[in-house]
Amino acid sequence: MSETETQIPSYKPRIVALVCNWCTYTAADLAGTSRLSYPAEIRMVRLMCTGMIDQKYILKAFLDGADGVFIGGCHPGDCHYLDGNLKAERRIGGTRNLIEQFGFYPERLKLQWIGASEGPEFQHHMTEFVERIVAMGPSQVRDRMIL
Amino acid sequence: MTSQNQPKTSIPKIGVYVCHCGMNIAPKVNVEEVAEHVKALPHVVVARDYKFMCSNPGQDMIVNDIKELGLNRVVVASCSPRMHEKTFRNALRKAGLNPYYFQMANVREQASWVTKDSVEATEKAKALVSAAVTRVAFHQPLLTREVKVEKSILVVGGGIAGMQAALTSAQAGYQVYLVEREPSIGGHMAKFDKTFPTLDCAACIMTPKMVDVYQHPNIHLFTYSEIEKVEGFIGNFEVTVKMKPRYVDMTKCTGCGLCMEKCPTKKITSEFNEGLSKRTAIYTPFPQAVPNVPVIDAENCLTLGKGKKCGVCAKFCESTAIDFDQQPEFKTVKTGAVIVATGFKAFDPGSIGYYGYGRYPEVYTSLEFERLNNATGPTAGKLVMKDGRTPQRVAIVHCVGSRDQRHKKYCSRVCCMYSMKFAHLIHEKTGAEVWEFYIDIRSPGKNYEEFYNRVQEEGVKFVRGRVAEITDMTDDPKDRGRLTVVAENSLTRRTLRIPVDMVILSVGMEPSPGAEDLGRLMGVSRDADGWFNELHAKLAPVATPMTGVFLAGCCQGPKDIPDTVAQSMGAAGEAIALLSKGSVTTQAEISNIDEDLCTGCKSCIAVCSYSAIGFDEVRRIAVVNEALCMGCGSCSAACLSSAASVRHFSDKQVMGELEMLL
Amino acid sequence: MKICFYPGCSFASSAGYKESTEAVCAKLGIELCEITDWNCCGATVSFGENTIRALSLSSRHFAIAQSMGFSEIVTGCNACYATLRKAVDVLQNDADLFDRTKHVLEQIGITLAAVPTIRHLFEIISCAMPSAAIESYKDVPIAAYYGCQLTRPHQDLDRGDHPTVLETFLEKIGFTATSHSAKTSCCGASHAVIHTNECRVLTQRILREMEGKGAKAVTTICPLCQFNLDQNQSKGVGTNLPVTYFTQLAGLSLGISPKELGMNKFLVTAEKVWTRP
Amino acid sequence: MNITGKNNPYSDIGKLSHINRCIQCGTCSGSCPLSDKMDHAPRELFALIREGSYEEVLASITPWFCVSCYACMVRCPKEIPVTDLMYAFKEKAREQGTVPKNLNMTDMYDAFSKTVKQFGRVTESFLMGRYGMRHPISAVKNAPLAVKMALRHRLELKPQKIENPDTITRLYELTEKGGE
Ligand SMILES: Cc1cc2nc3c(=O)[nH]c(=O)nc-3n(C[C@H](O)[C@H](O)[C@H](O)COP(=O)(O)OP(=O)(O)OC[C@H]3O[C@@H](n4cnc5c(N)ncnc54)[C@H](O)[C@@H]3O)c2cc1C
Ligand SMILES: Cc1cc2nc3c(=O)[nH]c(=O)nc-3n(C[C@H](O)[C@H](O)[C@H](O)COP(=O)(O)OP(=O)(O)OC[C@H]3O[C@@H](n4cnc5c(N)ncnc54)[C@H](O)[C@@H]3O)c2cc1C
Ligand code: SF4
Ligand code: SF4
Ligand code: SF4
Ligand code: SF4
Ligand code: SF4
Ligand code: SF4
Ligand code: SF4
Ligand code: SF4
Repeated sequence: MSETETQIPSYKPRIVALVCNWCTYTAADLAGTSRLSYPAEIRMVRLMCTGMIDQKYILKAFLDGADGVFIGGCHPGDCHYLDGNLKAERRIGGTRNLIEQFGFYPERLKLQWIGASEGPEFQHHMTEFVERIVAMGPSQVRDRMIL
Repeated sequence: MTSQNQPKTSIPKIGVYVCHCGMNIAPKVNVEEVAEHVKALPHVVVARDYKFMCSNPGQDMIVNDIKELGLNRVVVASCSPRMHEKTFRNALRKAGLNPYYFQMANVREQASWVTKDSVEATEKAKALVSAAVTRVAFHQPLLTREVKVEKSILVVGGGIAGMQAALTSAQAGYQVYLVEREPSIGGHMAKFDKTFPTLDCAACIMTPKMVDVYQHPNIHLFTYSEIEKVEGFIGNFEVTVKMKPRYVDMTKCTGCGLCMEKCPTKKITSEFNEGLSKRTAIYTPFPQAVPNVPVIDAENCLTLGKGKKCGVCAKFCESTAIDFDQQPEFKTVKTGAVIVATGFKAFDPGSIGYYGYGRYPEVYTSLEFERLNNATGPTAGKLVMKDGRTPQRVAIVHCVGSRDQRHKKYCSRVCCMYSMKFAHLIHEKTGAEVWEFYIDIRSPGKNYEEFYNRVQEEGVKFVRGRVAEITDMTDDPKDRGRLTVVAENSLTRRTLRIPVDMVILSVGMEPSPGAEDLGRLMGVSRDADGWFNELHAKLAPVATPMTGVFLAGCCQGPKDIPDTVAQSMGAAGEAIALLSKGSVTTQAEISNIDEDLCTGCKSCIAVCSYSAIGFDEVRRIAVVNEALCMGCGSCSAACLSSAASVRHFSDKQVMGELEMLL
Repeated sequence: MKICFYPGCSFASSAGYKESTEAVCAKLGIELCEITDWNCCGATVSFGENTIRALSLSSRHFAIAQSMGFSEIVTGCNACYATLRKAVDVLQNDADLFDRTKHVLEQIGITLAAVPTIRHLFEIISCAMPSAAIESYKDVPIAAYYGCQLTRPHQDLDRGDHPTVLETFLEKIGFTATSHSAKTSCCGASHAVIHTNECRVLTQRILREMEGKGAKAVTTICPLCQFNLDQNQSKGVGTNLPVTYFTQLAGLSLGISPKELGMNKFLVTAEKVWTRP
Repeated sequence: MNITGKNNPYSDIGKLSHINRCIQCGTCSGSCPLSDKMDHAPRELFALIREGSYEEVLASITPWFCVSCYACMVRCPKEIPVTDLMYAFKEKAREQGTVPKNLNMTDMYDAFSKTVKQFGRVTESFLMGRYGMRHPISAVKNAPLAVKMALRHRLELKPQKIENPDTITRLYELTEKGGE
């Protein structure tokens, strides 16, 4: 562990967040308007619903070098499209197994419900996720993989 | 298949505009550097930075560049697309370009405002803008469609909010359906005697309005009814209303009231009088009820609920209006827009043990007090204690259940004002000494502070301190039987133990029960406290994220009558504005199934929550019903053949963006 | 049933709490296993002095109880109950303080592995009491006094204001419970000896409320409450209410003699509780 | 000075940051049985903290009058752990030596603490004796009560102690400086 720490003192992880327009993206806007800062490593893609997240998006992100993928949607019952979030939850369970088969730690993929009014929660989860990924160190699978 | 499927013809020529947003983006994000950075990306023809992109000169800059440089794609790096996407799409439209050739990078909410370090913010902005540039190259022109709309409006909830929305809409010539779940319309305001700050009589305003609603030719009233099902979409909702059995035939009843007089079941707690009086099993909630047709409370009726032979009401009813065999009826109405006006429920203070509500008879809630004070209430408006005596000293306790993290953390906004209304009325009617215990007096409204001053001058004793306890423990034996209110006067720093005869708890507001289910039916989300979410706190306070559904009154958050009425008229205005053209534009971001790729596996059909995908048995492929599709993308994620995809969210577009972010 | 019992410093010298607890437990088949060589929990003093010390004083019992094979500690004193629960709360929620406490205990040769559940003797006895009482005292209205720290701050045994568990218990064992409003009003016990005059106002308010609402006697669940309410009446509060322990009333109801229950030790004599007219 | 600020030397007072939420409503003071005996109402201590007047708070007699009844804590509408803060103020005052002088209560606390340190347990009579040495008047006033107690066999004259009181003495010494 200490080895990794000394090896890469200023390790900046690469993280993408795939979030739904109605809840988590709105929460991110709220975090913005409330000036709640969080690590700059979070790069967000706005989708209409977590239910539209295809497994291949996640896999593509990891293969392109992401150290972490965060997925944010509405709390169960609050989905703008009724239950897209629940469909996403089921699908992402499967995606975890899939990325594990590729050699990525499933902990690098996180699904979290963040409601539209939860600006501080957004900040909290972003910070925590970045901390988690930093602690895990850079994803080395891609480098080892022969593509 | 449709014109939306045109292959892209031209080579992308992209213009990028980085906004300073005054001081909001620029000092944190180095906007020149960002613009410089993206110039190097493929297809970028021009990249500029400017102080306010959303201003007219900013938009003109885009229009000119499109015309002069022949741009066919535009990226604006500024605020959230939730704020200004429409603005810039319109600019493209103005320049003759399809508005979907546009992408926004949110470098304000996601970079400048939330990143501490300026270098990091700039780097993040570069990534976000680059991603937008990559994405926009894959954009396709999309067309929207015009759909005919139903020129009618459904209002849910018949309090002052719903009544006003119904009247305004009806006056504009629209057919209105007003659904109220209680036997009568009127809501909370019908329970009041006087209203602040003018102290005008509530009944004098309410009663004529209720009659207007009832008699208006354009308003169809469903009382004792609830929403059962909502289908369809903006402009074309189909709503099923469940009419609960009244056991009284509305068409026959003359409202003579004989049945109520004769009904032997007389000891049922009156909901309208907040439990302070009794009613019969067949009843109207209050004498001025609209419609003035009683209902039978089946649970308590001897015939219906207890299986006994009574039928007294039927025997006395000369119009033979009583019908014990009535069943629930369902009626489906077509409506273009919906206004939700389901109001609030008063907080139940029973859960605050130290206020002794329910334990000490002389501790009242504010709504109980409204009835006590009302000329049509249980005491005919005489302010007396349960034993008939006139109180000598009364305490009013502010913020009960509000501003309290254990209960409701928000301020309920009306209780300061109605508390002072009570203080004035008690003082005027009984001459009793009134003590008001408050944390802060919140009186921000026209003539509200003046009302506070007036009540102060009447000699009401204001104590700045939240009440710590209400007890019947006394220090002085001669106060036995009275209540003692314990509070710190935070201005003198003394703990007061004031013996009083009556205590009124100024309870706050909470969302009306059933709001959760209704929200689900309507597709309207609620905030952490349970109030319905408006589309935008400042710019769209009556619209909801569900197009075609609007909010009025307290269902959106605590407010007083003037604000409720203003919002109701606003909601009616929005609904009218939406429907007046006769048609609405549908969204372009809907699912599209590529016939050549579809294998007919039906996975998409199984996941679509809107039943928007049908199956073409001849060609054995899935087909999207564009009128029903909401664009959620569940089908595209489920489709293993990459046949289904939502327009504007194609794999190429999303993955292109992803690639540039990493 | 075996329970791990923490008596606390005031238990033995209290007015019959020890005698009645032992007698009632014997009758109910409850075996009191006293924590071996227990020490003072530090009461309200230690937490205001030094958090680690307070935690260590309490945790010594946690470790000993565990080595005796118990995961639950029972105490009959509200102050001990509150102090031990506070320690449990802190240790469960603060890993750093847990480690530091553990470290201190290691140096006195004790291993702290886990924290127990803390329960009040009242919970145990009220569950174990048979509902059909042997003797009935329906004509003796009793005011139940909970004191502050049974229901506060946790409010999990019953609500913080106007709880009812003790009344239910009284009715179950054959007494009549007086309804009154001083159940959880603070009597100032821990300051009573030093700030006699200040605290007398509090005790006076409580006792007068009880007597005013028709109580003939009081029952308590804590030696400090008992002592404070009892002794203040000898100082001119103006009431005459014997202050019993709930275990003594349970004992009477089970047919144990007042003497055996230590009911001769009160400052306000209690004959009227058991004397039949 | 920001309550949670890095350069606030008092920021280690337990749960201090909760005070930011206080709306000065007075529920705590109104609930407090001994508020009138305190030099500041509990509420005022929080206002003083926000002013930055830590010295005044840590020299106040208020925390020493707190009897831990928890009435304030369960009622505070902002869920501020008032009682816990009282403990934290006392601990900090002790640590930095600003415990109010000439206060009966602090003497009692000392007597209590010394007794536990020496014997591992407290015995009321012994504790009162220890306290009485510094407060002879109080001792005299309480003498009649002591006699009554003795007559009812409730006065333990021999101090109770644990088998090996040295352990507790050692525990006291080990924790002298917060367990380091
Ligand atoms: C004690 C008290 C005193 C007040 N005094 C004043 C005052 O003096 N001046 C002032 O300006 N304001 C006053 N107010 C505030 C005032 O009551 C509100 O502003 C006003 O009543 C809000 O009207 P509304 O129509 O939004 O809600 P409501 O009056 O609550 O009406 C909502 C209606 O919707 C119905 N409904 C609810 N759910 C459904 C459903 N699912 N389906 C069908 N129908 C449903 C309800 O039955 C009800 O009829 C006072 C409030 C209180 C608590
Ligand atoms: C310091 C300050 C900070 C505020 N901050 C906030 C905030 O953070 N959030 C918030 O919600 N609210 C805030 N407000 C309140 C907010 O400013 C008002 O609610 C809002 O601006 C009102 O808009 P308006 O259009 O009614 O009035 P105005 O903004 O005053 O617009 C009136 C317009 O009419 C024009 N005009 C006036 N007379 C005539 C005439 N005779 N003929 C033609 N034109 C005329 C004026 O030139 C002006 O352009 C703040 C107010 C102040 C003073
Ligand atoms: S139901 Fe018959 S008796 Fe009753 S009010 Fe109507 S008409 Fe009169
Ligand atoms: S049948 Fe029912 S409603 Fe009619 S009079 Fe009898 S009890 Fe009343
Ligand atoms: S309006 Fe006044 S009484 Fe009501 S919650 Fe707000 S501050 Fe409290
Ligand atoms: S005038 Fe403005 S600042 Fe003053 S109380 Fe009213 S809202 Fe607050
Ligand atoms: S999931 Fe894809 S392949 Fe299967 S029917 Fe739907 S569109 Fe066709
Ligand atoms: S995008 Fe959503 S609503 Fe549209 S067809 Fe696909 S699953 Fe159904
Ligand atoms: S009760 Fe809570 S919010 Fe009110 S003054 Fe006390 S600490 Fe502050
Ligand atoms: S816990 Fe302390 S500060 Fe709080 S009310 Fe009780 S005595 Fe007062």
